[in-house]
Amino acid sequence: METPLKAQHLVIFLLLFPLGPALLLAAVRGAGFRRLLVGAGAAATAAASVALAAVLPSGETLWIAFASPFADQAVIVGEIVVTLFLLAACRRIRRREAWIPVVIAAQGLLLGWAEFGRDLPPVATPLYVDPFSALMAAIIGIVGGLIALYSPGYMADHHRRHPEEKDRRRGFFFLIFLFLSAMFGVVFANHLLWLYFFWEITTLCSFLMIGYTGTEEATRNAFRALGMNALGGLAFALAIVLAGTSSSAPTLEFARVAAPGAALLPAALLAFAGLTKSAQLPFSSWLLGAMVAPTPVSALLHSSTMVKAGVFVVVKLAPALHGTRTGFLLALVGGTTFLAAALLAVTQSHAKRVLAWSTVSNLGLIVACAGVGTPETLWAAAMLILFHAVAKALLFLGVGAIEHRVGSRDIEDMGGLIATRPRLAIAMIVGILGMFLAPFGMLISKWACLKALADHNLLLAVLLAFGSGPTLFFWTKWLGKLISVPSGARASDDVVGDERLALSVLVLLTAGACGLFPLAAAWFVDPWILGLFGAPLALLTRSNLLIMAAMLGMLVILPAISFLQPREPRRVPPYLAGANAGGDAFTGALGATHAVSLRNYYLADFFEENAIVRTATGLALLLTVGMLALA
Amino acid sequence: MAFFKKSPWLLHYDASSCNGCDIEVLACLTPIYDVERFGIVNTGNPKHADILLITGAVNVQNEEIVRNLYGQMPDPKVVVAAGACAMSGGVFQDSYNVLGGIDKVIPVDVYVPGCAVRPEAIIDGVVQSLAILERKAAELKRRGGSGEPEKPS
Amino acid sequence: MPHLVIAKLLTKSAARKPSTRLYPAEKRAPPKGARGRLVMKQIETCVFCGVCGKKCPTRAIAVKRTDKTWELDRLKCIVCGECVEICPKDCLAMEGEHATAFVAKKIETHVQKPKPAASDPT
Amino acid sequence: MKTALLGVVLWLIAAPLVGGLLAGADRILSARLQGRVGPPLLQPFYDALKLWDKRGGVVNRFQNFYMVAFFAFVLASGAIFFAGGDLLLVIFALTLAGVMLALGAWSTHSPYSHVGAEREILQMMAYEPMLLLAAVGMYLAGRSFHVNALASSGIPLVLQLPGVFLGFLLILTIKLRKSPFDLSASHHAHQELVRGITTEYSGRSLALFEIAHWYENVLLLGFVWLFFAFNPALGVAAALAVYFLEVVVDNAYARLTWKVTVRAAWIAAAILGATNLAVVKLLLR
Amino acid sequence: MGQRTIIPFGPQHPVLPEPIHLDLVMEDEKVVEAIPSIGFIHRGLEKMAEKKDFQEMAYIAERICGICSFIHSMGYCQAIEALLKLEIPKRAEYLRVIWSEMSRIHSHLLWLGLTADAFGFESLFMHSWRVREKLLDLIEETSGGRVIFGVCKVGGVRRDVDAETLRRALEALAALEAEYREIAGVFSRDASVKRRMTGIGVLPKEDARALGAVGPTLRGSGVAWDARRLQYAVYGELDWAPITEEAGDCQARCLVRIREIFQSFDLIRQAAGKISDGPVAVKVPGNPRGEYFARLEQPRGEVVYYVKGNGTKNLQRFRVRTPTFANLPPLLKILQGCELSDVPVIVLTIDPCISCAER
Repeated sequence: METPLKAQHLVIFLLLFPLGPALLLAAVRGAGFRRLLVGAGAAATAAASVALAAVLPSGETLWIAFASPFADQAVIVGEIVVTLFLLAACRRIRRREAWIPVVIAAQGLLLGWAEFGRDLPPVATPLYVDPFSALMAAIIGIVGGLIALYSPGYMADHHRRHPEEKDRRRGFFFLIFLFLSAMFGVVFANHLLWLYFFWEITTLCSFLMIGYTGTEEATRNAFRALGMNALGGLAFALAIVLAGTSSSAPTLEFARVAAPGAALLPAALLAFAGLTKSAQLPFSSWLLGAMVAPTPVSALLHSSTMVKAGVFVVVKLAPALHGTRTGFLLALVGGTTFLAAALLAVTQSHAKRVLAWSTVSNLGLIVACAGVGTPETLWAAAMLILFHAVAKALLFLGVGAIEHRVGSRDIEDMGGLIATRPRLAIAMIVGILGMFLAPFGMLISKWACLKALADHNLLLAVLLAFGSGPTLFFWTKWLGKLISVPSGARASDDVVGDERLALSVLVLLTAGACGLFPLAAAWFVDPWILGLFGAPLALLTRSNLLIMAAMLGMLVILPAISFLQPREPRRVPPYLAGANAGGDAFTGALGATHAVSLRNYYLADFFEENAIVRTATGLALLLTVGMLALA
Repeated sequence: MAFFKKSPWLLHYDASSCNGCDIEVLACLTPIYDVERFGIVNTGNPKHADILLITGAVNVQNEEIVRNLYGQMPDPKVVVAAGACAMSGGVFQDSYNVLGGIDKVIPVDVYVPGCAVRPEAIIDGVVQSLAILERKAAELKRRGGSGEPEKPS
Repeated sequence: MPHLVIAKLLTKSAARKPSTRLYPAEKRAPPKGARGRLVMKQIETCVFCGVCGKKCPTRAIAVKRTDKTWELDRLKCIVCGECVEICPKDCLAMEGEHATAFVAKKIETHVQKPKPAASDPT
Repeated sequence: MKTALLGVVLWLIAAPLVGGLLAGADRILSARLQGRVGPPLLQPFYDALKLWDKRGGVVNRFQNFYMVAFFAFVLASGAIFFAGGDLLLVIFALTLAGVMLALGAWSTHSPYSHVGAEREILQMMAYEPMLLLAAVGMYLAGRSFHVNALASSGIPLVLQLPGVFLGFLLILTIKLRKSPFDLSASHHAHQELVRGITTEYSGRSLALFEIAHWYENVLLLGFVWLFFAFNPALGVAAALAVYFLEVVVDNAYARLTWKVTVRAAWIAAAILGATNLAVVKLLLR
Repeated sequence: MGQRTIIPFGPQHPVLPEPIHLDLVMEDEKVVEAIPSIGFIHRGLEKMAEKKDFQEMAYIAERICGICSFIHSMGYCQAIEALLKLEIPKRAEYLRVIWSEMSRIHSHLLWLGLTADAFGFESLFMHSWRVREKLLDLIEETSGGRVIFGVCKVGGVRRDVDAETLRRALEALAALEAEYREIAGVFSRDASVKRRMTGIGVLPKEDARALGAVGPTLRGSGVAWDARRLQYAVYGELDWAPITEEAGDCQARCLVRIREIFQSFDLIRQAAGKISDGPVAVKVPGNPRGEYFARLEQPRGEVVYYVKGNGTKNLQRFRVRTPTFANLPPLLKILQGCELSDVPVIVLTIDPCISCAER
């Protein structure tokens, strides 16, 4: 197949270009120059990813031949370096964690054997792009670019607030761009060894970033993340060993066709690796721990992109797993995670933990969709990835900005934000609306999902129905907190500078994704599904689109109408059982005057966190083991 | 239109009464008297109420609360003072802690005598207050609704 | 555990006529001896001794011997009936009917006409 | 298309009339069960018209927007339903309406509204699974998510989905705001929440709430009707019967707590709903 | 964080017909702390004894509370009569017992209704009050007032009840009892009612004693104390025993009251059977001097009237220790850790009478 030159160049540009800013940033100390570099690097990356989407011929998969032997050797050297680096980092482990270097070493040995001990045929096209990869690349380029743009301001503020921490910002920005490069690699790699290499780099970045602050807690959480991802890495290495034989090169090829028998096991192992990377139960705990990292890291690695690499690979495996018992169990792992994580999100008041559980929950849904693997569910999975990436990045960055203005990440401290910091509040509201409410993004995907599951997997449909309740609960109560207006609330400092730009663009993107999602579907997802299954999918009927558009329109028009009311109604203080003492203060017991104090419900004694974690982790563990055993 | 007459919603407040009138107010809601026949509902929320039905001699601690409740009721509204205490302080008028009738605090439209006031008398009083409510509603409409709420005298 | 225990009671109630007394459309005669309202039965025989006023726990009754007036402030009256019991001339009476509500505050005044004359019921 | 439009117009005009009359009948029936006479049949209309003339007050200028939005989305969800549209979209629009209502209560920063709002979304969390499963059940039995297809399929849904129907009746009690599940905005005064969600609403916005509730009731009865749509007349009779059954239940139960509500609704969804779905899936398809 | 919801529960609150304030400090809906604020119905009633004639005070004592009105006036009169060493006629004593038992039934029925409404069982509230109205008719027929009886005075009672009226009253009571039995059945058997009361607001026996609970609140925790055992009036001549329940929860307190209503029906029947003819009042000689306190059993529990006279027509001191006042400490104890939706139910099961407590 002939490759249009331009797209191929863009792919290689995306792979290599971020390394430039990465190396420069590792060397640069000055804040101004750093900002400039980050801005330019982010802009170029984003532009290239958009350009790639634009030039990619609709619906086609481009195979990119890359005949240079240097590339393969560079990858091998890189793998060795990464493994050695990780082993060296394990100096600081505790006794309980002694298994981690063992797993990493085992990975290395397996890989070494696959690489040198066996005679594998060369891979002709180590890279490829299909519409789904292009969509992923656009997400990484744009969202990743925006998060990078947001970071210098945030990190400067972070270090002002924490003078006790060592300033390792040079390393930080190096890792950010290194990570972007690796993510593009994950998305474009066809050669499994390459994919593994990029995969391991993301693990490395995540490990270093979680440990950024250098506190004891951060270090322990970093090792927990490393350990779990190393398990995934081991499965990955096994998959490579099994997938590559003397007759077939180790590529993702095996995953593109329904694979009975031998090909199922590598698929299951890769799916296992995907589960660890996307923090599915029973591995979710590392993602919660990862929330100690600076907020841009949480946004970039732990919600919008890196954890998506896990589900991305799982989605890629869908054709191989479709209709198998392994696929069924994989879907159940996702479904269980979806429900359990949603329940757990209800019990949290720490904003980043809520976001983390909701991320886990949404990734669970995507895994469930991939496990079922019908055109409809894959359509839903791709749309979920898109909406989630945009809205979640917005939410994380919003929480980061709030943290630096309000001084807290606790949702309870965000009361009245709409009155005190309207811009930030609107950013958060748009993000939250995008996450769960009709007619916005996520809900469209859920709608598609439920329809598909009703046909193909009733059990998952039931899990989905049950999970949607708590999802609604925890988002709505957060929303309620943001929009409640205490009397006498005054506007104060809102967002500034880079943060404002990044947040504004993300707000527009989220809104755009919600309003213009049919375009995204038509541009990327529908062609991809067509290419995958050879049959078009008409999920979005005209009448339904019309209804959704009408609902969206109502949401826009209604505020306008209600603010056009002829006269301001009489203002009265809230009902306080007659004990009003001006504004929303009341005369309480013993003659004391209290201001109204309201706390959301967390149902901690109803949804017992430990019990849910234990049960769901146990169940997911059983399912995961079953999934591998049945493969 | 005369819908105030057909749907008067009550707010009952006990501004330090002995309970005698209060249980008679509640008795009005129950099967034997059933004021829901007239569309009367005991709302329990000043913001939903049209009629403030108030019992008891106002004591010092209740003064502000009565004002608050009255202030939170949307216009048009009427006040019915039920029972001797609400009218004048009744048997407690001489006490050091009692201000006297409700009209010492907020304007009263209808006085309902009795100690304790009988349910029938309460019905009479509320029915009388409806005409006043209608009048106030018409007045409000005439002023085009832009006017200030009525100031307590 | 038993559910719908009240069902029998509800069914009976629905089948029966409601137990509501349709006041004010239908007025029930109050029981004999009920204390509804205090009335000045016959001002003619009143001797203006003022005992009723003195005995009244709420000082609702004012008797002015010089003007030959007997005044009742209904806002204060607690219908205890003490005055009725104490009246030496049996001028006062307790009626079963309750006193009606009123809009304007007023003192009920009864003046004894100097010569044979009817009472002034205002 | 024409019938869809007719459905929407009918919904917009007739639903509040029917809903108001039902509310009036509800109040009379309740009164009779309690041995009282009760209000006139048209009482709900009197109430709404009175509220319309009332000079409402607000705690802040945002709160009325949410109420208007609630009203609008209730109308929208009914419009989708009676135009014969997608059942899932009906549910999502209804959920959106519910969220708007809760947000309105939150916006006021008032203690009783706050508790009302929290309870409202607790209730939504309780009934959402069963509602979605009901839609899925109808899809499995009637082979479509579209109301018009389900209605014209001639399939006796209620016979295939008896469990789902029972579960739906349970959550219907929550949605109709009837005892034992009238937690967030009791229509009886004597509750710990004063009026919960509507505490801070007065005048026209309160009237909107009442009217939206009539609309909502009709829509929910529409769901009931759909179970019996193979015989439209029977469907209407069944919807009315269910409504009056709910009134009787309202009068025959104490109000339960939110924990019991969530548990009951989820257990119903898990046992009645899911089992029924499984049976339909295994036996009928 | 440490942020908690604080709800101003009252003074104006539909659940509380009377104003009292509680700061309910909550986490989710769990009440962590309940801090009361009282005084909204304080009318300075005891101090009025210094201004009012001791005979007039009977009217004021009756208006301590409009629900337990009769027993308040009866207790006050008993205390004064003791100071005056006044022997009142037997018939008056019997009539007092009959009226005080009627007042107990009326109070308990009222309570049953309010409790039903507190747990959202509106029709049960309506039916309780429907039945109660029939009793109020009897009270009005015999005493002249519906809730403020106004029949007790120092030296006896102000009016007699003729034999014919008493006979009709007994017939009516029998019919009433049959109707009441149905309602009592709902309270004691219905599943949803049990769900709202069983195991809620448990007051263990030791706590009930230590915190000084009285009345059904005490007896619901298994302590068999009833002030009527002091045999005031003619209770010594009637056959009865205090009613107790062991569980100490809301359900137990409810059951105590339910059974007490039946007991009151029985006591009225017994008293009406034993009543003898004769005068109903004696003349009051002079003014009270010395101190005394009378203990009686009200529907809500034991009440104490302390009177101190100095030989003038005004009392020097009048003090009432009302049952609700005694039951407030146990209430605050059992409110801790309950759910918001149980607050009204728990508050009601001590049968609070704020106007008693604050006077």
